[in-house]
Amino acid sequence: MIDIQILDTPLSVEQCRNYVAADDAGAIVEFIGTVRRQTQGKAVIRLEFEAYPAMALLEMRKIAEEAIVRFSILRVSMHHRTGILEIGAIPVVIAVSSAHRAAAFEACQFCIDTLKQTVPIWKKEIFEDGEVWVAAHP
Amino acid sequence: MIDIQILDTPLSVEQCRNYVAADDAGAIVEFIGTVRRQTQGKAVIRLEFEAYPAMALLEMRKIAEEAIVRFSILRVSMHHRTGILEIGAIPVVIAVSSAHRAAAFEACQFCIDTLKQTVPIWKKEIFEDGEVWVAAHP
Amino acid sequence: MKIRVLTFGIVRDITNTGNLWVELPAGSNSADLQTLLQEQFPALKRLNSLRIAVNAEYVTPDTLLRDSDEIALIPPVSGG
Amino acid sequence: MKIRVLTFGIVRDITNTGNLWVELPAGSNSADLQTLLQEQFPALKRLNSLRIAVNAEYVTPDTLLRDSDEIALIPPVSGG
Repeated sequence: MIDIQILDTPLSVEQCRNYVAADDAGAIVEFIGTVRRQTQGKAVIRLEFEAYPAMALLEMRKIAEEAIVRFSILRVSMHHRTGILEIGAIPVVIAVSSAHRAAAFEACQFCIDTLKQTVPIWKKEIFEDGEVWVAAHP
Repeated sequence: MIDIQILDTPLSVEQCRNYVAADDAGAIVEFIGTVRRQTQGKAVIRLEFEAYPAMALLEMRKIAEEAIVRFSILRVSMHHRTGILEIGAIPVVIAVSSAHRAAAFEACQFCIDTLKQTVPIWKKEIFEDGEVWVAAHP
Repeated sequence: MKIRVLTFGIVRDITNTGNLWVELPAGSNSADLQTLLQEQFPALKRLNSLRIAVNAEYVTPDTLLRDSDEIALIPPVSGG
Repeated sequence: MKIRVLTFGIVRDITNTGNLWVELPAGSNSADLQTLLQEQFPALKRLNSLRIAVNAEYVTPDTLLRDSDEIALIPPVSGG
């Protein structure tokens, strides 16, 4: 069972957890990304996330499907935020449930690692003296 | 920063997450144990958890301190439940925050793996036809 | 054929539009589109990567394009 | 000396009490206590493990016991 959402409103970690909770689950592992106040020693004012929604939803679903095939997990919920995010806000939540905990840890880490490689979402860091699209340039 | 609690009331995942949230954190990883409706193919009616509280608190704190030394993490919150738990209830929550996600995953898994080895808490599984202290016998 | 190309992130900044219209010979493939755009916008060559998606899927350079496709330029992603 | 031993889980079931009182010679160590209790309650020998904690810390078999210590028998743990 897979729940994929891209939202321009604050994410609910509880909603992701409630989705993956199941009577057969002994473990839930959640990854929650949060906006840091600095990156590489530089103060961040805010982040802006932009998505290509139709494709991002498809790519996120592929990741969740692969996680279910590769690991022995029950349910996956992946929510990603778009728009302006202040320090401490949550750009991404990934929740995974499984009978046993090792699979949930592996699958959750696989989902966030792969999301960062393949899902068409872009992050702009806004500093006091400028802004930069993350990872765009060498 | 370390938050260790043993409680005989329902655990709050939000409380653990709020404790570890920090402006320097880019990642929070949470492990949530949940009571499965079956174990080794046998239907579970409920679980009962008993702790040696003074020692369990000390052992949990040792684990959190070691996690902070070994991994590059910011804060740890570990809550464990005692008493009677029905299917779906949460015996344990571990939340870890860090600047980068790999450390949070490693540390969270270390905490739950070690908790299961060293912390004096005991789980009794209650079945329709009897009950058993988990792991007591070969 | 005239195709519409969706742009995002730094590619939208470079091209200064979210909808780029491009004239290509019929039978052009993904690599042809990329070459044309990199000539028109040399700043695209300086990106860490630039992938093309057709109908919301990453495609290989030899993928043929049709003017009915939804085509997008995907600069290095940085979600999460 | 007379020492009090806290019991938990299956050890409490085996000994039928949460507070076991044991008479030991002064100078006895953790191994002596374990031996005595396993004689008194043979079912303890069938456990996967049985550790002794003194003042809320696991101790080695040669740790000397005092009647002022808080002593506990720790059967295999199964938290989480």
